[in-house]
Formats: sequence, C-alpha cells, structure tokens
Amino acid sequence: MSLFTISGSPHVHSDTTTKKLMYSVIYAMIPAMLVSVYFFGMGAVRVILISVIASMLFEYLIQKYLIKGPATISDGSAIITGVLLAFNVPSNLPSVILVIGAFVAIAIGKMSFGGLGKNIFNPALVGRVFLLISFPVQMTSWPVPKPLFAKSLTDAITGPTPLGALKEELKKGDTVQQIMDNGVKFIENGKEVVYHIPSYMDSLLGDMGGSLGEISAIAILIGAVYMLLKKVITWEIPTAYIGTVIVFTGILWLVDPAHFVNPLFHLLTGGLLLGAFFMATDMVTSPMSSKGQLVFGLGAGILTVLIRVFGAYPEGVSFAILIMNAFVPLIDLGFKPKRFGEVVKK
Amino acid sequence: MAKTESSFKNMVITLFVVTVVAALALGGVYTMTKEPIAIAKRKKVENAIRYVVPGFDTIRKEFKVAGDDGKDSLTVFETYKTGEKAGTAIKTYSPDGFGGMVWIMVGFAPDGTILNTAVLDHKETPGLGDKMDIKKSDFSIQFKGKNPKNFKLTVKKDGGDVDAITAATISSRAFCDAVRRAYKEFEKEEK
Amino acid sequence: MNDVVLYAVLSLGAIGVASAIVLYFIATKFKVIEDPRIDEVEEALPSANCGGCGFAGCRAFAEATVKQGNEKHSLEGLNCPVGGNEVMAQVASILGLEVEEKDPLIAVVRCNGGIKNSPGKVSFEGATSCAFAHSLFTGEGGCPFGCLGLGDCVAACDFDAIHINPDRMIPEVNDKCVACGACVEACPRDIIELRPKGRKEKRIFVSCINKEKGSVARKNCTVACIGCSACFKVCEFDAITMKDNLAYIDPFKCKLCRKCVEVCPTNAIHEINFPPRKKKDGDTKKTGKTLAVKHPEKKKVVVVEKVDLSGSVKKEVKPVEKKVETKKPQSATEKDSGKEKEG
Amino acid sequence: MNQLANFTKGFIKENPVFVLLLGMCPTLGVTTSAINGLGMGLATTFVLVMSNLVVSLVKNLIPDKVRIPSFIVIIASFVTIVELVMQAYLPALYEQLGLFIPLIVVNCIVLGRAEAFASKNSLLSSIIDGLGMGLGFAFALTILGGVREMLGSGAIFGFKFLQGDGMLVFVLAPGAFIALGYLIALINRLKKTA
Amino acid sequence: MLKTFKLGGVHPAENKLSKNSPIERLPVPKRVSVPVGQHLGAPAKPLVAKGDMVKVGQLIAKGEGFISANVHSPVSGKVFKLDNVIDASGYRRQAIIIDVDGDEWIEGIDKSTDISKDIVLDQKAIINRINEMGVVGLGGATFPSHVKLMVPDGKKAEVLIINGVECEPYLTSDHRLMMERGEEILIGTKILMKGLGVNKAMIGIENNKPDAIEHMTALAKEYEGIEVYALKVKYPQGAEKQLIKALINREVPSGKLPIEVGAVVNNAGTAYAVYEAVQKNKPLIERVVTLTGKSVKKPSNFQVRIGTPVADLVEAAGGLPEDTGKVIGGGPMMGKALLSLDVPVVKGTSGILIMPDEESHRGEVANCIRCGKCITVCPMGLEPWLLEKVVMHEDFDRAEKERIMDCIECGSCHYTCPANRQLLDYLRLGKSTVGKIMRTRRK
Repeated sequence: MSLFTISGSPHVHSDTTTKKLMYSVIYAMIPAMLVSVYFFGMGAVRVILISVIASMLFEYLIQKYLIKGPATISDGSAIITGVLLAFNVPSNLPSVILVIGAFVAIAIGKMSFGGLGKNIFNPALVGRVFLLISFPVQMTSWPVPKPLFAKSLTDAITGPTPLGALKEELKKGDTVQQIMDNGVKFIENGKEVVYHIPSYMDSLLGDMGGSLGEISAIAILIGAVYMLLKKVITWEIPTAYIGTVIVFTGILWLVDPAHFVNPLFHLLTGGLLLGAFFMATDMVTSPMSSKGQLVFGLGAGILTVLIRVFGAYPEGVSFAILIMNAFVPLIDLGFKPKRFGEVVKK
Repeated sequence: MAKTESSFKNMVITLFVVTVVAALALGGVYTMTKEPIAIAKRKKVENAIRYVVPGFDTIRKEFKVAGDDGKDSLTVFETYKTGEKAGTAIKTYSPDGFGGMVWIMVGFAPDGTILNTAVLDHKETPGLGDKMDIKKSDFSIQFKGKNPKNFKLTVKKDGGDVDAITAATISSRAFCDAVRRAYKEFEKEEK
Repeated sequence: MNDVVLYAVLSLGAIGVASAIVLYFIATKFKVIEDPRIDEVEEALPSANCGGCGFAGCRAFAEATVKQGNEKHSLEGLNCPVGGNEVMAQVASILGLEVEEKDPLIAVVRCNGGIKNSPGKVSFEGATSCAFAHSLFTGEGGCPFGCLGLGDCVAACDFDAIHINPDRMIPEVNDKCVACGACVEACPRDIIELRPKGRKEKRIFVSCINKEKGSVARKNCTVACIGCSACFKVCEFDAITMKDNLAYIDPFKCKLCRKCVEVCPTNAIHEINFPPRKKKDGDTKKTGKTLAVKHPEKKKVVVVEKVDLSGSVKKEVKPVEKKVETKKPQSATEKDSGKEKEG
Repeated sequence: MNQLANFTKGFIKENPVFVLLLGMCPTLGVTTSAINGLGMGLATTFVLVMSNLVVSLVKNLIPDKVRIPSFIVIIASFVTIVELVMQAYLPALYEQLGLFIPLIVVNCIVLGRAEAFASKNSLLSSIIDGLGMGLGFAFALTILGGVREMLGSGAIFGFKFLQGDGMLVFVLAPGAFIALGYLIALINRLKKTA
Repeated sequence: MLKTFKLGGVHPAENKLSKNSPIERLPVPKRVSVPVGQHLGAPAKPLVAKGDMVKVGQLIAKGEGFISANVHSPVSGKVFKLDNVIDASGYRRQAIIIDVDGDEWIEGIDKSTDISKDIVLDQKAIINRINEMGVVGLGGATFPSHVKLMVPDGKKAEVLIINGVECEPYLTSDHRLMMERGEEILIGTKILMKGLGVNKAMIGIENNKPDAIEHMTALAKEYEGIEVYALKVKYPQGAEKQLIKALINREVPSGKLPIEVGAVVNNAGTAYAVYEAVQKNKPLIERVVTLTGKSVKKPSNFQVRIGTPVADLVEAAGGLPEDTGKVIGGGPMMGKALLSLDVPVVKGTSGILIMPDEESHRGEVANCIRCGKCITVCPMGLEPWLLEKVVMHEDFDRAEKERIMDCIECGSCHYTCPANRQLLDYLRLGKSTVGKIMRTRRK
C-alpha cells in the first residue's frame, strides 16, 4: 500500500481542465471553418493548416529551448491562436506572411510574457495587427467568395469588403442609399467592375468578401451557442460589446441615415461577431469579474464604432479589442465582484 | 583645487560668466553659419525648381499666393532661359494626406504641360504613401509630360486617369489634389 | 561685434544672473540641515537594504547610527551584519567613535532530519510553502519540530546563501551567508539560528530542536536529540544546558573540545570545519553512528568530509531510503520547479 | 580607473541605450535606418565629448547650487553649435535629423554623464568617458537602425537586398519599441551568460 | 423555485453512499484517548490523574474560560495515563487515555430511548445544562453551544436555524440522524428555541434528501414555530452565512457573527445532543460518524463513543481497502487528511472518508488562465486567483484589503480551477498570516 497522501482540502476536483476548455473553443470554431472552406476553397484550407502548424511549432520550440518549462503544446491554446489568426486574414495571403504572423502571435504576443495565461494581449490579434501594419497590401486584398460547387465567371478576383467599400464611397460624398443601390465601381486588371454590397442574407450565410472566419454570422453564432452552453465563455462580454455597437451605430443612423449605415449592417459585416464571441472573450486577456466584463465589452464596442465610422480603417474590431486588453488590469482593479455581506442592510 | 563655495557672489558670477561665454560662442557660430545656411536653404528650393523645370538660368518672378482653400499658400517661381520663359514652378500643397500636409513642387511648361514633379515634404506612411516620392517608386512619373487639359488629375477609382499607389489611395488623392491646386494657380497666372 | 552677438550676450547673461539670484534665495530659504555624516555612513554601508540590522534599510540605519553616535557616543546595539566588523569600524571612524569587535554570525540549520534520517510516513501534496505545511500537519517525516524542506528560507534569502540539498531535502547554508536573519524569520518552526561563526569558523551545535520525549522523537528521526543528557554530563565548561528533553550548546561558553560530539548516541551534535578525525572512522562505524553531516561553509575542508560522510549515511539508512526513493525526490523537484515558475 | 575599461564600458556593460535606457526619445525617433542612427549617434558623441571636456575643466569653479543650470547652458550651447553647423554644411543629414538635434540637450546621457562622471573625474577620463559613452550610443543606435531597416525595408545602409517591402511595422513607431525591447532582452541574455 | 444562496457555489458529485445504512452502535473499544481540546477555544483542564477510576459520563476535564467546553468520560474504566496523542494533523495534544473496564454509567443519566417531550427547565437552566454537558457544535466547527445561546447585549435573536443541509459529498450522519431521531431533533430544537428566547425555528434540508424532508415536515407539524424548508442542492449551503442567506435572505456583514442579523445556526446533530443533554441528562460522549468511501466494503453510519480510534470504525466497515490513498476526517470538501488511523474520534468528527489512491492526488499545477471560474463559484464574492497571487508575493496588506479574512475555506475555488491551482492552500496561508498581523496590530 502506498503512503497516505496529505493535502489541504478540498480533496475532490471538478473535471474541468484547461485542456477541455481550450478544445471546446476549437470545436466551437469548426462551423466557421467549414463555411470558410466552402466559400474560399483550398485557399482557406491552406491558410488554416499553415497557421495552426506554424503556431504549434513555434510554441513547441520556444517552450523547449527558450522558456525550458514543461511542455504546454498539448493544451490546445496554440491551436486556438493558429485558427483565430487564420480567421483574421484573407484566404489568398502568401504563406510566408502567414508564418511571420504565426511567429509574431506566438513569440511576441504570447511567449514573451511567459506563456499561456500571462500574456496581456490576445496573441492572434497581435499577429493580425502586426501583419495588417506590415503588409497592408496583402492583408487588404480580399478574394471574392466563390462557393465550392458554383461555377464562377472569373478566377481569383479580388474585391473590397462591404465595410471597406462603404467607407470609401461615403468619403466621396455619396449617401448610404446610393451606395446600396448602385454598388461600388473599381478597376480590376484594367476593367471596370461593379461591386454590389451584399444582402443581409448573404452576410448571414457568409457570401461576402472578408477574412476567413468573419464572413458567416450563422456559423459564428452556432459556435457561440456551443461555448455558452459549455460555459467556456460568459454572456457579459459579447452582450455588452454587440449591444454597445448596436446602440451607438443606431443613434448615428437615426440622426443621419444618409451618411451612417444601420446597425444591422455593422453587426453582420466585418469581424464584429467573430471578435465579440471568440476574441474579446479570450479568458486570459479579458477581465474576470462580470462587472469588469461588461465594462470591457462597452469599451470595445465604443472603440470599434469610433474606428469604423470616424477612423482611418474600415474595420476596428482588432484594434478595439487590443486596446481594451491593455486596460484589463485596470478594470480588474476597479471592478470587483460583489462581496458577500458588503451591503449592510439599513 | 578647492571647490568653489555656493555663496551669493560666486553663484551669480559663475552663472553670469557661463552664460556670457556661451552667448559669445553661439553668437559667433551663428554669424559664421548665417550665410551658408541661407545658401543651403535657397539651394534646396532651387534644386527642386531645377528638377521640375530643367534648363533655366534665371528666376524672374517669385511670389506667394493664398491657396484656394485658405489653408496655406503656394509659391510661384517664373523661370526664364536666355530671356525666354522656360516654365513655371509652383510649390503647392494638399492638406488631405494620410499624415497631414503634403508639399510638392510642380513644374509647368508655358503651355501647361507638367514638366516634372518633386515631393518636398510629407508625413505619409513609410512603405505606402511615401511611394509618391520618386526615390521610392515610379508613381510620380506618370504625371510627367501630361497636360491637365486632357489628363484627369484624379485617381482611376474616382474616375480619373491616375493609377493610384496600391493600398495608398488617400496619399495618391492628396498628390493629385496638390497638382490640381498648382494647375489652377498656373491657369490663373496665364490669364 | 555685431548685433546678434550683443543681444545674445545681454539676454543670456541677464537670464544667468537672474536665475542665479533666484536660486540663491531658494537655496537659502529651503535649506535642509542634515548631518552630512549620514551620507558618508550610508556610503560606507553595503546598501543591501536587507533589514538585517533591524532598520528599514541602509539609509535608516545610517540615520540611527549618526543619531545614537551624537547622543550616546557609542554604537552599542547597532550592527550591520552584512558588512561585519569591517564596515562597522569604518562607520565608527566616520563618527569618531570606537567600536568593539563582534563575533560575526552565520545562520545554522538545526535539523538534520530530511528524507534520509526522517523518511516520509505520508506524502504531501500542496502549496510549496513551509508556513502552509506547518499549519496543515507535522511534516512528512512526522517530527513536529523538524524541517519541512519546502524552502521558505531559500525564498527569503537575498544573498543566495541557503539552498535545499535535493538529496536530503533540508537546507544548507553556504559561505555567502551574512547573517541578516531573513531565513530565521521565514522558518515557521524556528529551526534556523544565528550563531557566531566561531574561531577559525569551527562550530559545534545541536542539530535538533525536538522537545518531545526521546522515544517519541527517535521514532520519527534517527538523528534526533533524545534528551539523554550525555553531552551535558561530559561538558567541562558548562556550555550545555538541558531543557524540555533538548540539549543546547551556548556558543560563547563552548571551547570546541568536541567531547559532546563523541558521546552523543544519535549524532545530533554537529561539528563543523574541524579536521577529520584520524582513527575514529572505524569507531563510528562499529557503534553504528551516522556521522553528523557537515554544512559546507568552507569548501576546502568539507570536500573530504562530505565524501566519507554521505557514504556512511547511505549505508545507515539504506532500507528506508529505497522505499522513499521512488516517490519523494521526484515530487520534490517538481514542486521546486513549480515554485520557481510562479515566483 | 583603467582608461581602456573606461572607454569600452559604454559599448555593452553600461551601454546607454540597452542597459541604462537613457535617451529614449532620439533612440526611438530617428532609428528608421542604420545611417540615421549613426548620424544621430555621432552628433550626440560630439556633444558628449565636448560637454564632458568643458564640465571637467570647470568643475571646481562652479558652485554646487548652480551646477545644473551651468551644465545645461554648456550642453545647450554645443547642441546649438552642432545644429547650426550641420544646417550650414550638411543640409542633407539635417533634413533627416533636424527635428531631433535640439533634443540632444535634454538627452539624459549628456547631462547624466556630466553630472555623474565629468564633474567628479579628471579631464582625460572625462573625455574618454564621453567618447566611449557616445560611441556606445552611436553603436546602439546603428544596430537598432540597422535591424529596423533590415526588417522594415529589406535594406541595410540603403542597399536593398530584398525585393519589395519589408515588414512596414518596423519602420513605424511600434516597430521601434518592439525592436528595442527584443534587443534589450538579447543584451541582457548575453550579459547573463557571459 | 427552491431557496438557495445567490453568490457562487458548486455542485460536486454527491456520492452519498451510506444514506440508506441505518445508524449502528459500535461496541465500546478497549482503550480510548480523549483529547481535552476537542472544541474551539481554550482546552479543558483535566480533573483526573493516572490510575483514577472513571465512569461513563463522569466529568474528566473542565472547560476553562468563556469559550471552552467540558469533557466527559465516554467509557468506564481506569485512567491509563495523561499523555499527548496525535491529532488529525500529527501534532501531539494533551489527552486522557482510559483503559475500558465494563460499561458503568454514573447516576442520573437516562439511558432509555423513551422520548421525553416536556421541557421543564427554564432558559437559564437550559444554558447551564448545555454548558455542563459539554455540548459543542457537531457540524465540524465545534463551537461551544452554550456560548451561542448567550445573546450579547444589544443584539436580539429572531430566528433559530437548524442546519440539516449536509452539503458535503459522501457524509450522511445528519441525514440518518434526521431519519431515525427526528422527534428528538425537534425537541432539541424546541429546547434551543427556549434557551434562545425565540419562537421561530427553520430547518433547512437540501433537496437531495427528499425522505428526510418528508419525514421532518410530517413530524414538525406537531411542533409550533418549527418549519422545514427544502433547499436547492448547492455547496457550501451548510456554511452558516450561506444558510442564513438562503433561508431568510439576510447577509451577515463581513467580520460579524450571525446574531448581527438576528439568526443563530445550529446543526441538526447538535440539536440531538442538546436533547440528550437537557432531557436525558446525558453528556456529549457519543456521536454519529459516517464511514464511507468508494472502495469501502460497507459504507456505514456508526454511533460511537468519543475517543474511539478511527481504526476501529474502519475495521467495523470491512477493513481498510487495498487501494487507500487518503483518509479524510470529515467530508471531501473541507475535511482534513489524516496521518494515521490511530487518531481518535472527537466531538467534531462528522465522518471518515477513505479515498482510493487514484482519486487522492492533485493534478499538475498549470498557469492560471484567468478564466474567472474561481470568482464565479466563490460564495463570499472574493477573487481567489488574486488572493493566491498576492499571498505568493507576500503582499499581505493587499490580501487584507481584498478581504482574505472573509474566506470561509469552503474549497469551491480549488475544486473548480481548471488549471489545478492550489488556491485554498495559499488562501489559508494568507489568512493565518494576515490574522497574525491583525492581532499584533491590535496589541
């Protein structure tokens, strides 16, 4: 018989582990992955595979040779970073750039801080923003989706994202209605092409230009419901985030519908849903208390709208979440959970 | 040598002496470099003019006019070669750059053809907007020899004839805007 | 001289004079009268800010010395353990005082249990903290006074002077020790004591603080002091006192005759930095003694000792050791690395 | 003090940028290319040597209470001289660095060395210290500029070795911070193992 | 909607293996060791010496000071010696060791099982009797019961809460007691109400014991002022503050006692002991102990004399299983791991849990991933992850500010942590250190 074990209470443990939590997130990303493969074909498969493999490889190497700690590669967090990074880039991104992105995400965004749990910023977003600033040309040429089984007229044609197109045209002085009706003209290989803003149905299903993971609202929502049921994420951040965006854009839209697009458009296009459910909710880089999470969502929402509507970039989700990540320690300090027995009655 | 004490007299004298010596030195250097600095500055402008209007010998007229949007002013240089008008160089600007003001020197032949352009100053994103500079890319070459009468000075995206710098439409637009502004001024002068 | 130079001289000179006058008046108005010797004393101190002197830091200590020097004209009771006599002499000379030589101190671990002499009866899982383990239970070896081996003292040390020996799971002090007392504070069981370094660094002390009855103590640990008083009886200098089944050697009275070491039936009394005994080796083996394990303060001397020691220790407790070996060392290193990572 | 050690300490052991973390403003601002870093470094070196020299000469003449104002005046004079001379005779370099030259005045290295070293040491030591520190600063700035230029524009000292653009972020401000951070980490690592 | 407390809480696997095993009376052992400090507060002072003959129920150690309790001999026989015996943590504590000889009881104890319903004593006499009989809280905290009944000046008790929650997994002693001695518990409750001077009592029972709820509700109809409430199953509902919150929706302020909100909580087992003390004149010399575990042959509930070695109980339940890795005194969430089976049963021993080896080890500690689950489950609204961190960095001022002293050591945070962080270990360490700092400050 072995020696009795002595330890402090409790002597039982729930069956949740870090690994299980991480894999739940990965399962939740599968619908969006399938949609991206459907619309972008082998390009999407290539991007996801390279990103995941590179992320895992870098994590393994750094863990083994630089940090020299116990191997953490199996906990699945590198896979999440890899998939999220892939979700945030266009499907025609050159492989070299993708590998650089994975390196930045893992090496700079995560391992520099000491590995899982210690990073301040969401690693995938660090990688994404790095790439966006470093390779703006490659990062902003979006292939037009081409469903797997549909016959397409031209090959590998690129086009703008709905948000990008809208912003360009609004700057020229057109009204939202004009743009929606007439579409956007641009030159592709010397030919003039008209780009039509996708219908709500298209953006719900994913038939629009954009990064891999953000195109289909439905696929993201399926994953989100799964994560909420599995208690991997809590409702606070997505609710506060999306709610703020809807309210803020709603006010703008009501004030001047000619120059501000309606909230539904903001909700369904761009990376808002992906960011709100998969990236803002990253446990490591979001506040812990539910009050803090509401504040986090609120801040991210306001920043997203500010950048989208008034900033230089058409899309602001990544920046908004990264900026709010930096505020997390402060939020944690300022918004404490409700203590038992704190409110003394009368 | 003993350290000087911090008495009132010592403090005042030391500081006074130090400042006076410094002032003398600075004054001297300033006087010495005044001329070369002025020459260097002028040379820079002349070099730019020479670049956009090749082969002139004298600058006859040089004056400033307010920009049409009132945000700053343009400078017009009328150049002559052996008594004949060689061309007009206009230092122009656009306030709509990605990073603020963009300053350009544009040279026009007497018939309005753009002889050449030179970027003087800008704060555009390195690697993107800064490609308007001839040192970074060939973007500005497309303006050479074009006459704005039959060359629409807007980017193709906006229905013009200019090929924009990839992923730097705003900078390209600013460049066009500056050239347009110069041409407007040129036309005004010609009338 | 042209105008520019003239204006420059006038304006800059005026600014210079004006600021000199302002500075002078501010300096006179806000003059802080502080004994310049405080700075000098602070300069002389090792600036380890370890708090070993009992003050918040070196600056506070410097202020205290100057103050006491002015008031009492002595430095009695003030000592910088890190700097030792040398620094204190320097401080005294700055203040124009005499200082009496103090015996330099060193931390001494008064437990020799560990996994070899007091093998685990249970296995512990939990926070790598002696303070926590102490409040939870008696320790794996079962001795309620013994070292828990989780390294609170190691974490407390700023001088890299105390480390857990992974083979024995008890801490050992090396010669970097400056006797700041941080480990003494950190140990929840008060095992570590500051003792004078001793003549030529030779020291004799009882390496056990177990106050239980001999039989009980012995059950948990083969090298416990069982309170037999043999050393007390043999000591000619009155240096040993018996209290609560425990012998204590007064370092100031001890004349380093080593008689107590020989009579101790459990080898609880340690001698350090003595030359190895010539023919006693055979004796000790015959009587089945585990030679006291030395603390390697002086590497030169210890190398010899350590070799034959560990040999005899191993022979002594081999059966027990085997049983423990499979589990303990591994988990111990794991805990250690875990702590490092988090810290 | 050993004059050789005095000279070399500025390169690694007490490198003003990587170890003392002084003068961050020009460090981050001008190092978009190796040549800019080198130019700024040499300008600083000149000011540093000259101010150290003068401060060391007059150290005993200046009362303690007006020490800082006097040093600042001395340093500021040299910086202005450098600025004027550069403007007059090296207009091209001045184009690139002009904005940052006046900032040398408040560069902590210069005042720091004057205060901490030159005001306490002999003339020769002070000059050597200024030279060592200045060249260390120039060295660090060149390295940083080189790294940023290589990664950001795929070139080194203006020679392109890569087709197309590099990672633009390194030409921009965030890249300066990232590159500097990792260089500091690298130097720390080297110092630790050495 | 069943009542429960709002903040936090977890629901570990219940594993109430012994819930259908009736209470068995364990034979008197050959030798008992009765520690003199079995309660919260100062240890009692022994009144007997080596060689003295004692009878069952005889006072052998007298409580000294305000918070203390008497100790009575659980057996008859000869005092073997007064010595130190190891307690659950292995430290030696003073105890009276008695060699058993026959089973002779002192005069005046009613050994019959007849139920005596009439409460003859008045309030003061009840408190005195409870004090004399050495009754302490049997839920685990072992707070002397008579002290609880003495309401401090200026405070007013409004309601008596009887804790029949038994939220700890595995344990069933209160459950069985309620099933088999329900009538007695209710009379004990009545006595406590009288002692406290209140006319309202609430019995809280978790919904995983429907039989007990039904049984007690039926019985309680005859007793005026006593009501039985079913509670939602949630750990740690048995903790005083959480139970008060669940039943009367009042929050005990931080650092204060339940009397602050007019409530006094007693365990169901304590009510039974009070009944015996007051109506039967029987000191607290026995208690019900659950002996359980997944590999235990016969998970049982035993009524045993205080001082019986745990080994005897284990023997009676079919011996120590081969794969034992850990023996716990109490439940799996808050119990203490025992160093040896020689430890005697004391007044606070509610159960002995034997865990198989594969379940007795902690998982590998990984980095905190800031998932916030510890905050969600903390019934006191604390941030265990943060407290762990500040304790590790020895920032005890911060720990105090973050209200580490509010921690009730329920273990929910550690239970739920996906990274297996040893949160409660560090919280305990922090609590004891902060407690020490606070005490020195007060001086």
